[in-house]
Formats: sequence, C-alpha cells, structure tokens
Amino acid sequence: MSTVEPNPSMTTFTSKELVTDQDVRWCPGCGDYSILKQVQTVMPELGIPRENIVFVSGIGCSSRFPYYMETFGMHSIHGRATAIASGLKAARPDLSVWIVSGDGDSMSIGGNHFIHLLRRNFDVNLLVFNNEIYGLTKGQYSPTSEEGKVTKSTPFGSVDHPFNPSALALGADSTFVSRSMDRDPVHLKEILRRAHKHKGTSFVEIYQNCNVFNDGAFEIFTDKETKKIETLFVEHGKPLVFGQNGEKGIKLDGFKPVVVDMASHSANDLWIHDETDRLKASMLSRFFDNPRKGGEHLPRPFGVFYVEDRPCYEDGMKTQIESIITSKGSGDLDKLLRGRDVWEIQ
Amino acid sequence: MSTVEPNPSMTTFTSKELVTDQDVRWCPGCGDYSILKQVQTVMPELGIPRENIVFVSGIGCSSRFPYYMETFGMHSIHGRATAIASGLKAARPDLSVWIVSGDGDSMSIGGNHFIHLLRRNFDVNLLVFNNEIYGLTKGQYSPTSEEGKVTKSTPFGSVDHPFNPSALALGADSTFVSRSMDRDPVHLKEILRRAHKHKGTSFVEIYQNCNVFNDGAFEIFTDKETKKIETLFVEHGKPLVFGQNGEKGIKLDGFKPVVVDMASHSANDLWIHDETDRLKASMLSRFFDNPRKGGEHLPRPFGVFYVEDRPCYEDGMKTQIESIITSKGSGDLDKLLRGRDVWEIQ
Amino acid sequence: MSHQTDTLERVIIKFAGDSGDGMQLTGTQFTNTAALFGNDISTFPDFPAEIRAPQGTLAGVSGYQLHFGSTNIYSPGDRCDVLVVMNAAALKANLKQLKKGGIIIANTEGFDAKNLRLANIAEQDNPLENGSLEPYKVIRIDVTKMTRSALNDSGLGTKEIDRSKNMFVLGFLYWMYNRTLDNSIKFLEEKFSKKPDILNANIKILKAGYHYGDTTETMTPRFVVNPAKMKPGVYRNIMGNQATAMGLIAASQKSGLELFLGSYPITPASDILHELAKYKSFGVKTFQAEDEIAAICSTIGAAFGGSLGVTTSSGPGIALKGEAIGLSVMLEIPLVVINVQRGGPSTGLPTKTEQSDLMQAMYGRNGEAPMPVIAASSPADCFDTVYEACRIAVEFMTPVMFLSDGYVANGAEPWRFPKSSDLKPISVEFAKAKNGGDKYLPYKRDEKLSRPWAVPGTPGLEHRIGGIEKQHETGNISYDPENHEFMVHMREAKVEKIADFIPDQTIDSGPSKGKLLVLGWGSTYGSIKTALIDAHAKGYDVAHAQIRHLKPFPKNLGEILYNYDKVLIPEMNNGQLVRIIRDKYMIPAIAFNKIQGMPFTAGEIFEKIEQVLSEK
Amino acid sequence: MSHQTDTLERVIIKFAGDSGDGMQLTGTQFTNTAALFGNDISTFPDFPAEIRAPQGTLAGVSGYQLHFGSTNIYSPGDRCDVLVVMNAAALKANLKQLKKGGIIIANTEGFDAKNLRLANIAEQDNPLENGSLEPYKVIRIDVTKMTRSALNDSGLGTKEIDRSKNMFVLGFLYWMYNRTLDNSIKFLEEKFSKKPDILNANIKILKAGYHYGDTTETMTPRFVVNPAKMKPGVYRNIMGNQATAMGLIAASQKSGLELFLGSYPITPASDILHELAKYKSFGVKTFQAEDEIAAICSTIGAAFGGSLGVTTSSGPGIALKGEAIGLSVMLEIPLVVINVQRGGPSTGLPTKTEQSDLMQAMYGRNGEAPMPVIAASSPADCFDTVYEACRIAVEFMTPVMFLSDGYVANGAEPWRFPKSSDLKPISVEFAKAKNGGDKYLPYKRDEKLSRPWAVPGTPGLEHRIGGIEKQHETGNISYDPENHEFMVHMREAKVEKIADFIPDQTIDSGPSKGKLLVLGWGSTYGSIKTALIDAHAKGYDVAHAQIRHLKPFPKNLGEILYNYDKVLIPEMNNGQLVRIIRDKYMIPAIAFNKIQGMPFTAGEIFEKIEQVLSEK
Ligand SMILES: Cc1ncc(C[n+]2csc(CCOP(=O)(O)OP(=O)(O)O)c2C)c(N)n1
Ligand SMILES: Cc1ncc(C[n+]2csc(CCOP(=O)(O)OP(=O)(O)O)c2C)c(N)n1
Ligand code: SF4
Ligand code: SF4
Ligand SMILES: [Mg+2]
Ligand SMILES: [Mg+2]
Repeated sequence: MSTVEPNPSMTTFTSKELVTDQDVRWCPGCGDYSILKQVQTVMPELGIPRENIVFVSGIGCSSRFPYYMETFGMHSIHGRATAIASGLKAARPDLSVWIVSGDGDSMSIGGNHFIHLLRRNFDVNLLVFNNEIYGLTKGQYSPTSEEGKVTKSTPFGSVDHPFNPSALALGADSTFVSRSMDRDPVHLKEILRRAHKHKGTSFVEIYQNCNVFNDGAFEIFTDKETKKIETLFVEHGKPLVFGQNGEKGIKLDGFKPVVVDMASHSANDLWIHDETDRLKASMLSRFFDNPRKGGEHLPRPFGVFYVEDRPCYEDGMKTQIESIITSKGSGDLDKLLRGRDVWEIQ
Repeated sequence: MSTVEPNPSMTTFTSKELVTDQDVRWCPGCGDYSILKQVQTVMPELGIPRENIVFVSGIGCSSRFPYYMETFGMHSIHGRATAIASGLKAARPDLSVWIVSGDGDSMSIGGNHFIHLLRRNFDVNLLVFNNEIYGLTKGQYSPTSEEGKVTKSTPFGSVDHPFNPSALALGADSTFVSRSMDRDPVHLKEILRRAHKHKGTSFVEIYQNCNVFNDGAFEIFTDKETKKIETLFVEHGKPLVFGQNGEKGIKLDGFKPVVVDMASHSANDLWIHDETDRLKASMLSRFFDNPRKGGEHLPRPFGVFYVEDRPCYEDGMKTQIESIITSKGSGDLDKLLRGRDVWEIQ
Repeated sequence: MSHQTDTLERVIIKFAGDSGDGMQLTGTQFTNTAALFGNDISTFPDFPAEIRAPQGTLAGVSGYQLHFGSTNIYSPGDRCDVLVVMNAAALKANLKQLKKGGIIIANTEGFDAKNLRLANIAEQDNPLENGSLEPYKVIRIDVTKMTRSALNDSGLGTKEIDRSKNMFVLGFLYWMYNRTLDNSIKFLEEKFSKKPDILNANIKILKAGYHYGDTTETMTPRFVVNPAKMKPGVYRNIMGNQATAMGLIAASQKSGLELFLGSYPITPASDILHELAKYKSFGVKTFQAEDEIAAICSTIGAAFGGSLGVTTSSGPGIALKGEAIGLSVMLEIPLVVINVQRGGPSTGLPTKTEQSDLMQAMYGRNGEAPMPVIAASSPADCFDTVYEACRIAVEFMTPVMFLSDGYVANGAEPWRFPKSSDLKPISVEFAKAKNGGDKYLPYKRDEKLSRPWAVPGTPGLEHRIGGIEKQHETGNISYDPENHEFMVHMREAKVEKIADFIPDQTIDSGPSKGKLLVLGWGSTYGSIKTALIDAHAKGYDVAHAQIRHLKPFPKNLGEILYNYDKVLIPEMNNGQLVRIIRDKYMIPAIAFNKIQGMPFTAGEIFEKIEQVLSEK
Repeated sequence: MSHQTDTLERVIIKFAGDSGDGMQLTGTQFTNTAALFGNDISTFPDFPAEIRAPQGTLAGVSGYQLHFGSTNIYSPGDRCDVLVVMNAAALKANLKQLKKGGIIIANTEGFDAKNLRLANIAEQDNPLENGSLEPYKVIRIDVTKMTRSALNDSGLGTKEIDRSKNMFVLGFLYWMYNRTLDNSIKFLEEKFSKKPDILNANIKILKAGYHYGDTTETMTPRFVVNPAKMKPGVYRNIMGNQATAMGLIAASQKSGLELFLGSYPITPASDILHELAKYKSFGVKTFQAEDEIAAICSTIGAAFGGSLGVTTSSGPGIALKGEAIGLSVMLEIPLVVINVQRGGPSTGLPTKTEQSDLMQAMYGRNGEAPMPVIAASSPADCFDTVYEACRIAVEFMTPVMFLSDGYVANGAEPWRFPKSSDLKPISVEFAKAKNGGDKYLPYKRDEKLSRPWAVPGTPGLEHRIGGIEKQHETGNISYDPENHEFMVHMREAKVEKIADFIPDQTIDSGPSKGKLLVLGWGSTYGSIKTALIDAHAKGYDVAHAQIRHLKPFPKNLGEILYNYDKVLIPEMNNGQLVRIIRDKYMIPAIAFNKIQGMPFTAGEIFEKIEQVLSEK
C-alpha cells in the first residue's frame, strides 16, 4: 500500500504504543501471538500516523486481532471484513486499511468477498491466518484442511478437496500473492513491509499454528530439522535454491519444475524468480504437495509470488468523480431539486 | 457426468418431449433460445431416463431455463443454484444434475458457492450463460463486464476489473473448464456432451448475446466476418490453428504464446492442445485480450481447456458411509437411544 | 363537425400496449403536459413481470395509468375513464379496470388474427367485433395504417415508422382533452436533435393524431379539465425512487457528509442506484457490490469512515442483510437501509407492490436488535421521509429502515420541491477529543443516548468496535450478565428516545374523536385519503391518520387511538401493523388486507368503511 | 474420626476451575455416578467465552453445575450448596452463586501469588486469608501438593501428574456424598486402556481424594442423598444437543427417509453436527457447507431429492438463512431449521443462552412467509420436540423452525429413553402417479392442505418448482392478483391447519382456572416448574403452562388464557412471546424478562409470582 504517504509532521509512535489495555486472549502457545508481535513491530516503520491505521476483522480467533492494536479497528461479523474494508477504503482512500482474517473467515463464509476484493484491487492489506482449522468454534475442518482430516465434524475423515489459497487468489486476478509463517518473524516482517508497499490488495497468507486444535499442521515447514529441505524462500531475481545449505535448486524442464543438485548445477541453470510473471507464479502456487505423504515432492514456497501493477478501485472511483466535477462543476442541490420541467401555480 | 449409466430399459424420449407447456419468455432474439435448443437436442442422446434429469437454476433471465425443460427442475433464488445442486447430488448421486446460471448469478452473488462447488467436484454440470450483463434487472454491469462499461448503474463507465471466468475456475481447482457460445450450435452441443461425460463438476461458460441490454458483446467471436480470426477452437491432441483457412497457428516461445503464420510453420512447431495439462490450460485461460481494443492480440479460445480426474464429493461421502456400515453394521436405533451408561429405576 | 365538450373534474386514463409500443413514454408525455397546464396528477406504471415476453402476448403488456384533475388528486385512481389499447392482449388484460360506459381507444391493427392468437383469443371472439364491448364507447382507429401512410414518403423504414405510432395516439388524446402539442414537440426536439428524420416523422404523426380527432366524422367527445387549485408555488413531477435519491443527496449536502451507496441491483429498488450513479458531481460514491451482504457491509465500512452510508434493496435482499443490520445495531453506527418492498414471499411477485416486509423490518434479525423504521406515503413524500431517515441515523447513531414500495417507487405526482435553504439542517459533529479523561469512550452517551462518532484519522481517538456485547461506555467486550441486560435495555431505550424528537402524530382528515379511525402507513395514503373525501361527502364519522414513524411510534399515538370507537388498518399484506398496534395498545384494531400486488382502490376502502360503520 | 452425616433432599454443586483443570470431566463423572445411584439430576456447564483465555484468569474459568436429589429435579438449580474452586479466579467468578453458609472446597495452590495476580486480586486480599469467606464453610486442600506427592514415584512428568488433580477432588466429593468409586474407575479403565501408567495414576489419586476425606482431621460434613422416586424404567443421562441429534436420527429411521444435514459450525449449535457426523452407520449424510446459506440451500436440494433435510445454526446464522427459508416456504418443501439460540444481537454473547430469536423465527424473512415454530423445554425434551418437528415437516410439506437454546443444548438430565417401536410413526409417501388426469399437479392439496412430494427419478412426474408466486395446483408461475392473495392465504391456512393435528395445550401444574397463569416456552420450563412447586407449597393460586407449539398455537390456548385473571410470561429476552399473545388474544399479559445470558432461577420466578399476586 502506498497511497498513504508518510506524514512528515506526524507524531511517531512506538510498537509499545500499539498495545491496547485489553488482555490478549489467545491460547498460550498460539501462533497468533507471534503475528501480532511482528505486526506491532513493523507498523511504526511504515511512516503512517497511528490514527490513519484501521484494522478490520471478521470472526475467528485470528479476528480478535484488532482488539490488541491501539489503532482504529472493527471486529465485525464472520466473513465480511473484506466487504467492510472495501467500503471503508472506497470512502476513505487516505487510510491504511489492514484486514485480518482466518482460513474459514476468508475462504469459507467469506469466499465471495475474498475473490471480489482481489479482482477489484482495493489498496488494502489482507492478512489471512491460515491454521487449516476453525479455531474459535473448537476444531472443525476448514476449506484449507487436507483431505481425510479427522476433526470434530469429520470423525471419519473429511472428503473435501481443499483450496489452494495462492492459486485461488491468482485465479481471482490478485495483484499481490504471498505466503509467510508465524514462526519466521524476520520473513513475516519483510512480507508485511512488502504488502504495505504494494499499491493494490496485498494478499498475505500466513501459516499459523493452532496448537490446540491443529497442532503441528505446519511443523514440517517450521521445524529446524525439516524446514530447510521442505521450504523454498523465493526472492525476486534470485534463483530457486533451498536445502540445508542451499544444496538444492529448482530448474524448469520444459514446463516441469525439477529438483536438482547444486553440486552438478549452477545458479544460471535454475528458475530465476520473477514476481511479475503470472504464469510462473501460477506454477509456484502449484508447489503444493503434501510433504507428510513423503516420497518425492517439491518444497513449499514462501515469499512474494506475484506482483502486478493495476489500478485500484478507489482511485478509479475517485478519479471519475473528480473528473466529472472538473468538467461539470460541483452539483447544485437547488438545480437538482428543480429538475428539467417545472410549472408554477400562482 | 458419467455416474448415470444409460438405463437399457428406459423409455427413450425425443427432444420434443422436453418442451414444456410454458411459453418461453425470453426477448425475441435472445441467445438463450439457441442454448435451450441445443440442450434439448443433446439430452435424448445421453442415455439418461428423463425422470432422472434435474435442472436447477438461480435467478436471472438464464435461470428461467428449467421452466422450459420437461424434466424435474427448480428455479431457486439468486446465486444459490450451485449450493442447492450440491445438496441434491449429495443426497441423490443417481440423478443427472444440470445447473443453469448467469454471469451475475454464478459469479456475483453466487461466487462463493461457485468456487466451493468446483473444489468439491460434485458430479454435476454447470452451465453459465455469460452475457456480461445483468439481463433480468434490465442492464447493470456484471462481474464479467469489461472495465469502462457504460450501463444503467455505471452511466460514466464502470471502474471494476472483471473476472476471467476460466482463470477463476482453474484457481478454484475445477476439474473441467470449457467455453462455448450460443451462436455455434454444433460446438455447443459437443461441449455439452463432453460436460455430461466428465465425472466431476463440468464448468461450461457459454457466451450468450443479450440483444436487449448488451447486444453484440461477443459479435466479434460469432460474426462470420471476424469469427475465424478472433477465435481459436481447441481440441485435445490437435495443434492450435485458427484463421480464415487455418492460416495461423500458435506456438510457444518459451512461456510466451505467439501467433505464427502457417505458411512458414508446420503443425509440429505449434502448441499441441493437451487438456490434461493444468499449466497450459492456465495459459489458455489468459488468452483474454479485448479484441475490440484492436492491435495485436491473441484469439479467444473455445473448447475444453482442462480436464482432471479427481474423486467426486458425493462418492467420497457415499463410500465413507458404506464402508462404515460394512465394517460396523447398520445403525441400531435402540442401541443408539440406550447409549453407554444406563440405570434402572424399579 | 361538431363535438360535444364536457368539463370534468378528474379523469383516469390508462395507456396499455405491448412493451415495445412506447406506452410509458406516451403516458409520461401526457402527464407532463397535464402538469404544466396546472392539473393535479398522480400516475402509476404497470410493468410486465420481470421477463420481457414475446410481443403481443398477455405477459408482455405494459401499462401506464394517469389520474389528473382540477381537484386534488391523491392516487392514480381506481377504475379508468379511458382505456387506450394498442393490441388485443392490452385490452384483455385491462378491460376489467375500465368503468362501465368508459371509452376504449383501440388500435384496430392490434386485433388482427396474429394478435388475437397471441392474446389467446379465438378469432371469432375478436372483442372489437363480437359485441362484447357494448357497454363501452369504442373508438376504433387503425393507427398503424395511418401512421404508415402519413410517413410513406419519409424515407424511413417500416420498423422506424411503426415506432412512432404512439405519437398518433398521444396527439389524438391531446385533441380529446384540449391540450396543446407544445410541450411534447419541445420534448421531441430535444430527444431527436441529432436525428432530424425521426424528429420530423414524430412531430408529423403527433399532429396527424391531433388532426384526426378534428377531422373524423366519429362523434368523439371532447373534454375540458381545468387547472387544479393547488398551493401556489413551483412544481415538478417526481417519481418515488427519484425522490428517494434526491432526499439522500439533499441529506448529504445538508449534513456535509459524503454519500456512500452500497447496493446490489434488485427490482424495484435498482432505480435508486441508477439515479444516484448519475450524480457523481455531488461527490456521491455508488458501489455496486457483489451481493446484498457486501452491499450493506461496504456501507458499514464507509459509515465507520465517516460517510452517510446507505444501502438499497427489496425484500429478498433485505433478508440477506439481516445479520449485518444486527451488527450495525450493535456498533451503533449510522446507516440508512432502504427497502422498496415488492410482492413476497421469496422471489414472489418482483414487479408488483406489497407492504409485507414491515415485520421483517421490525424483527428480521437475531437477538434484541431494535432500529427505527420509517415509511413514505407517496412519491414526493419519499424525499422528506428519507431525509428524515438520514437525520435520525446520524443524529442518533443508529441504522434506520426506510420503507418504500413498488407503488410509491414507480408512481409519480407533482412536487412543490423545496429550496435547499429551507431544508431542516442535519447536525453532525465528529468527535475530536477524548471524552473520558485520558481515554476515549466510544460508547459514552449524550442526552439523546447517542454515542460519539469518531472517525479514523482523528488523533488520539483510536478505538475498536465490534459485534460482541460491549461494556457500557468503554465499548470493550463484556460478558457480564448485568451489563448485557443493561445494554439491551439501553439500545431499546435509545431507539424509543427518538420519539422525543419527532413530530406528534396528526390526523390527516376527519374529527379528532369519533366512531372510526382509518390508520394507514406507507403507500396506502392516497387511496385512504380519497376514500375519506367520499366518506366525508356522505357525512360519515371517520378520520384518517397515516403513520410515518413506525418505530418508535409518535408519543401521542396511543392517545389518538383511544379517541375512536374503532380503528381500521388497511394494509397491502396479511396484517402486520395491526399486530403491533394490538399488542402495544391493546385495542381490537380491525385488519383490512389486500394481497394482490396492487394498491387498494379508494372504492375498496370506502366500502370497507361503510361496512365497519354499519356493524355494531 | 467422626463426621456428621446429614440426609439431604437436593444438593447443588458447582465445579469451577481453569479451562485446563478438567472440571467438565469431574462434573460429568459425579453426575453419572449420581444418576446410576438413582438420583434425579440436572446439569449445566458454563463454558468460558469463546476464546480460550490465559490460564488462571477470570476469562478462563470453566464451570459445571450439578443439581441432584431424592426428589424430582427440573433445573440445574439456583444458588449452590457446594462450590469447588481450583483457583482464585474460579472463586471470584462464582462466589456470588454460593448460598450463605455453603461449602467451599478450595485448592490452596490455586491461590498462590501468581494465581491471585491472574485473577486480578491483590496479594493481601487473598480471600482464603483475609476473612472474607467467614460466612461460608471453607475446606482448604492443597490438591496439587498431595497429588504430586502421591505420584512422585509414578514415573510420570509433573505436567501429567498435575493433570490428574481433578481426580483428587472427585474422590473427595465421592467420600463427602457417600458414593462408590466404581463407576469412575470403570470409566478410567476404558479411557486409559492403552495407557496403564496414566490409568494407575488416576485411580490412585481418585482413591487418595476419597481417603483424604476419611482420614483428615477436618470436621468435614458428610451427606446422604437418597435415590429419587422416579417413574420406573431404564434411564440414561442426556444433553440437549445430543437428544436433538438422536431425535433426528429417530425421525429418519421411522420415516424411512435418509437424513441430510447441511450445516455451518456455530456455537452453541455445532455439537449437533458433531454428533450426527458420528452416526454414519445410520446412513446420515452430514455436509459442512461453506456458509449458512449454502447449508440451508444444500438442505433444500436434498429435500427436493427426497431426504429428511435438516439445517442447524444459531441466531446470526439463522439471519443469513432468512431468504432461503422464504424459498422453502414458497416451495412447500419439508425442512427442519434448528436454531440453538444464544445471546444477541449480532455476535452478542456466543456462549450464553437467550430466547431472543422467537420473533426472528416468526418474521425473519421477506413477505408473508409463515412456518411452524416449535420449542424444546428441556434437554431430554429436545428429542421429542425435534421428532415432532420432523413429523410436521414431512407430513405437511413445510419448513419447520425448531428452537432450542444454549441452556437446553448443553444442559443434561436423566432420560427415560423410548424404545424405537414406541415412537409415533411418521408417514411419508412419495407421489408415484399423476394426480390431475394426464398431468401431475405439484400444488394440488390434500385434506391437510399439504401438497404431494414427487422426487426426481419418478417417471411421469417431471415438474418444476420455484420461488416466484405459483398458480394454485399447477404450480406454474402466476402473476395473477387474485391467485396471489389466494396463495398467501393458503400458505397461512396450511400452517394454521397443523393445529388440528397437534395435542391441546395442557396445564403442567396448578388449577385450570384461577388468579394467575405462568406461561412459558422453551427452556424456562425447569425454573418455572420449580418455582411453582414452591408457590403451591405456599398455597398460591397459580398454574403453569409451557408452550411447545408456538406456531400454530394449540387450538385451546386462548380458552386456557381466558381462565386466569392474569397471565405472566417469563422469557429470557426483552419480551417476545408476550407480544404475540397480547396481539392474538387481546389479554394484557405481563412480561417478565431476564436478559443476562443466563436462565431464570426458580427463586426469581417465585418472587415475581408473589409480586404479581400481591398487586391488585
Ligand atoms: C454467521 C456466523 N456463522 C458462524 C459463526 C461461527 N464461527 C465463528 S469463527 C468460525 C470459524 C473460525 O475459523 P477461522 O476463520 O479459520 O478462524 P480461526 O478461529 O481459525 O482463527 C465460525 C464457524 C459465526 N460467528 N457467525
Ligand atoms: C437476493 C436477490 N438479489 C437480487 C436480485 C435481483 N436480480 C435478479 S437476477 C439478477 C442478475 C441477473 O444477471 P445474470 O445472473 O447475469 O442473469 P441474466 O439475467 O443476465 O441471464 C439480479 C441482480 C434477486 N432476485 N434476488
Ligand atoms: S484455538 Fe487455536 S487458533 Fe484459536 S487461540 Fe487457541 S491455539 Fe490459537
Ligand atoms: S434481457 Fe437479454 S438476456 Fe434477458 S431475455 Fe432479454 S435478451 Fe435475453
Ligand atoms: Mg482457521
Ligand atoms: Mg447475465
């Protein structure tokens, strides 16, 4: 987001000043704590006056977020934060609007507003805490839970094929598609900064551990032992390299990504990440193998997959109004009331 | 759809027997007439007893469809046909379920059920009559209308970026993505047959002319003069060839599709359509230039872009129940009522 | 030639033809001419059901009813004096609305074999020929033939020529009612300024119609309807949805708040969206959302940001908004929810009118979620009422339900439009400073029980609001049992408190005590008013009150009700206001219901009054 | 050691601790043991608000209330006799519910510096030490320490050891109330059959708790609560949501219809989904939809296909279903809509109980859209009531709203469960043949005004249904005004007709004529019933009726109401049934409301009865 220009005369604020007087009520150990921390850390750097920041959320554990941010905020209803934020941004393009949502909130009940927000490209930041479960309602499977998942509502395993959130976002013409995780503060902060910088809807999927109802869902990506070989951190202009010591790379064999050994390959052979290439982003989004199934599989990518520069809805709306006012002048209420044809009764 | 095995003893029916006693109430000249005709023509060929066919629709001009089909049918509420059909198919896997919807019905108000239907992959056929307008409510722009469109609700032009329906469907993990048009009966019938054959949700986008509120939206693809150079009919295993006499082809230059002259190229150089390749389908879906803007652009593809074989929700549901019954036996109501711990009062 | 000329007090004309015959335009032109001449008027279009049906069929009939006169006119009227029919289907669909002895003007070409078949009339039953129209005066004109022959040298194609045949009818009616063609000629000149061929053709046919009246041998009667004695002032003609849109803009201008409309199209509310979308020069932001839920939610967002937030829909869409309305009740955020009611339940009768969403307005959401409800009684009244809705919303920090309906929305009447400077000011002040020592208390209330509106961007007033029960004053989440009860009562009290700031209920006509009160709400106003005129003419002891404020009721309403022996409540539903009145005031109010997708006629109400008065 | 032993009629124990302390399990174990012993019981858990809060805080307190006795028990009871608190927060949150002179069993380790701080209590204000608990009997036990020392050689880690401390408390209570450990030991053996270490530890601690009572020098009182004289038969314990799930399965089995549940999780309704998902062996299809709209729409689809369609939710979700409920009213398709009510409006108090969705059930959709409404009065009654809802739905081809609430849903009581063969049959017959000559008329009605149910797959019965107004009998789209009015009346008449097929309203207790009738609905049953027992003991002239059928009302309801001088209507809302009664029967019924997310206590109702009786 870059509409909100740093205000030189603004009173700067510290991360501490973002802490509210409300007790944080997530379960001890919940991944949400770390995300909150990173957001509070990054905010003061962004050069936005605190009073211009608004956090809007739906319903879910994740959606309690605004209560813990000493900014303007709204904890709304399930699935609708995206729609509320759209109206807010349309009305007030000057604000820095952050949406906090869960996998259920944004992709189950809120799925429609999610895809429409992305296509309209309002200049807002959409943080989806994906814990692959409904946390708040105590553990039903979500549209991102893997097939076969045993939960309260699927005691014999779910038969639902899950969404691939990045793919869905790309399909909805998202202009900023990214992924990070609760347990990598440095990366998460960087992605948050990038999201802020992007002018347009910045979709940030954040893998978040729900240690009560879906503990360890992303362990394989966050655990020291497995992280390096199971994840792939992509950076614009850099080759796709991963592994304990960067010993593996990914190159394209025609249209097929293959894992190669860096001992026998040079960086030049590799797929160089180009975040402006939608097709490649599309391919990256399909690095979606379930690593727990074992066998040969691609690492899970993190980082900014895709960035596109496309006009924002609120700008189009504003420009249209301004250009009409410029050409026709401001509306005159008396003229409007009078209309075209009048007659007088004496 | 192939769950519905032809019933050898069924009473066959003719297309005429699909005509109901209700007057067809679309505007004279509406593209819906042709689609109705093709559907009525194809149905008898499919080998489904008439009483096993159900048409479910939402609200819109297109959604009047069920009234004109002498099968079972429901004209429901706006945007919800997909959800209703999901429940119907879950309950009755034996039925051949056809959903008829409009661009607004399926991608505006019905967007959430649309993407969830596709990911769940119920074995139903989803026909979306895309006229890039809200017909029934007399001409507001829809989520597929092009940017800048002047309509009743956008007298100064819309500032909305439209969906790319095929891309959205692919993003939602659709297992059958296709496109046809009202004005090519032969092609449309073929796509309908293919949709029926596919086991899983078959998404068929049908370009449909609304001659009252959005006349000529697809003229460039349907008009004799321009059709051949502006459209690309893809067929599995065949090279991408188009033009007045097939004089043009499309080949891939790296990841970039380029139009080449067949005078200087052979079919072997060309992109051979592989409908099982999701990445290529994704590329095809992005052949989405607005031809009216002129200049160099890719032709608009028609045909089956993508087919994937993935288990259907209703089968998973049914199999789970059957396997539980097989292993545990059918539920015993008295046992259930009694529960685990009981005591007796004398 | 001599034609008799009668002077009439009021006349009702219904123009009916195929959707393609231009009857709406014909009606509007006649209306404008009558209005400019000084008649009082009231009109109502009668669109075909939502799908455009094949030409010539019953389903495709489009009508336009005009009531004009030299006395005050309060409704488009009951049965018509003149019925213009362009084809057989139009006659079949409308004949029963024609008074016995009334005039039928029939386009004979519309009764040919094809048209009869399309109207499902056997050829031998052609009503123009089988004598069934005996009780009426029938004027047969082969409009098509005359139009074609008048224009056969115009260089236009048949299709274009035929399109001007409605002008023939218009011209003929102008002749019948002694009107000048000036206004319509001016209109045509503007409309076809860039198409001189078409312009000339239309004017020629308009005149041809007029002259046809003058020259034919038929003993066509002519009439004079003198100007009405209306309150002096400058008038314009206005439709309900248009008036609603203008009321919103006026409220935006007077309050200094940017107008934001979040809407999803639906009949018969869409026109408010269409109208507002035109007025970008007033800074109006119209957002066509993906569905009704997004429509209201975007509006909530905009209102949170400091806009005058409005969302428009009709019954089914309002049902979808219920959960979010509940949120805005909890947030105590200003919002105007507009329901242009139509026939229900479910998709119901989308193009027809009904008042069956009152209970939904009152109770259509979970929990105890009270909100003010206010209803417009005529097309022009939409302006004042929606303006009032906006005022209540922002001054009391509450969502407000504004009820209109298909009848009011599409009907038209003359409007003595106000000057902007005469409009009651709307006072809004955003909170600028902390109100709780070093804290900002978003739910600290003023004497109206209203809370402050602190918009993002205001330094020091950062705060959070949400849909979970909140603590008094701080607005923090609170699960405290007593606080919940307190807040439920507070939200109810706040809405009830509005009664201190709205006008007392008035008696529209009739005595302030007596045998019978007819109590209406919303669009039944005109029919009741007209019925009362007739009843008073007969000397009946009956009064009329029309409620604008349905929640809270005006404080004196109970008092008024107790002043009459009986209270009759006519509603275009199965009895909704009557339930609330019975519950609240414990009086055995009598329900009178019509659920036909059509307004009451004054006659129906008059008869019911007679019946109720005659019962012991 | 000698301990006094008193015999008591009824006892209320509240177990309270941190969410992690296992209080729900402790409570359930004690309950089951009491039930197996033959006491009558009623229980209610009191979950922390929806987010799990940090350990030790007030927000994290989880409670479980048990009422058991040798007399009949109708509610979990008002104030408790014994309060078990595992930490300071638990005491702070629950103390005001303890009777003066009641017993507090406190885990002293839960009152250390850290726990006091977490409970927002200054260290010097430690209630165990500052004398503020003077009015109570306090039994201080360092449960943690004793558990740890008992298990220090168990080889288990501290975390695991600490997890069994609730067993100590349970053992101690068993001792206090002279119960055997057998049932709980059996339970533990099953639960930990694969973890012998844990099993042994738990049994050891359970026994340690029991022996602690026996051996300590504290003058702890012991009590005997004899078995209740209940109706002979075989009983089990059941919770409301569980009973609802079983009622649905029973209806499915008895009707021969496949059960389809379309649902989206929401507190406190989710457990019905969870329960039903377990019963796949009954062929139950549970579909967790993407939202509430898809939930009900999928159910409509399944019902069209011939399933027994059910959708479950709570207030906000029901609001979202309004439009689709309207569709099912129009389709006249069988459907059971279950609303487990919670505190509103909006997100409100998600884990608390309330009865504030009655008006929404009646009116929460556009147009005139009547549907039967039926409410359960106790956990076990959910079974019968939802079974009845299913019967009405399929026999009358209509959606039915079944109202439960958080109190009934999570409460438990003994249930003399029926034999399947004793259940009233549910008769459904799908249409098999044309009913209109050579046509199938989907809206041709039988004597119940119900239409036939012809499911896809039936040759010759192909037909279309939809949400637009339909022609009588044919079901074709019809815009005819008279037909619309006819159909609106027909849909209302059809619902009202159900009154012919439901039992008359009965008087639960008290005289059939008299001074005062207390009229309840839904979950207020137990509190009213208990209050009436007390009132009758005092000789008051008061009766009690509890309405199950809220729409249509039983035919004799009016007659009953007119038999009393006054009617008092207690509701956990701001007055909803009372409005309907006042409107319909024109009696000045008195509202008595509690809106605290908590059930009425019997005492509150008793006092109100006294007050109403004492007023002139
Ligand atoms: C309209 C509505 N439906 C359902 C619910 C219940 N509900 C609250 S949060 C939630 C899902 C939470 O999952 P997610 O969005 O993934 O958030 P998380 O708790 O996992 O962070 C549900 C089903 C609700 N509050 N409102
Ligand atoms: C809940 C609800 N919202 C809005 C409408 C009004 N409405 C009916 S159809 C429609 C859109 C129609 O467009 P589309 O789906 O593209 O169908 P088409 O008429 O173009 O075939 C709308 C907005 C409605 N009937 N119900
Ligand atoms: S339930 Fe899961 S997501 Fe919710 S607060 Fe607890 S750990 Fe976090
Ligand atoms: S409005 Fe358009 S889509 Fe609808 S029937 Fe007419 S031509 Fe067809
Ligand atoms: Mg989640
Ligand atoms: Mg369309």
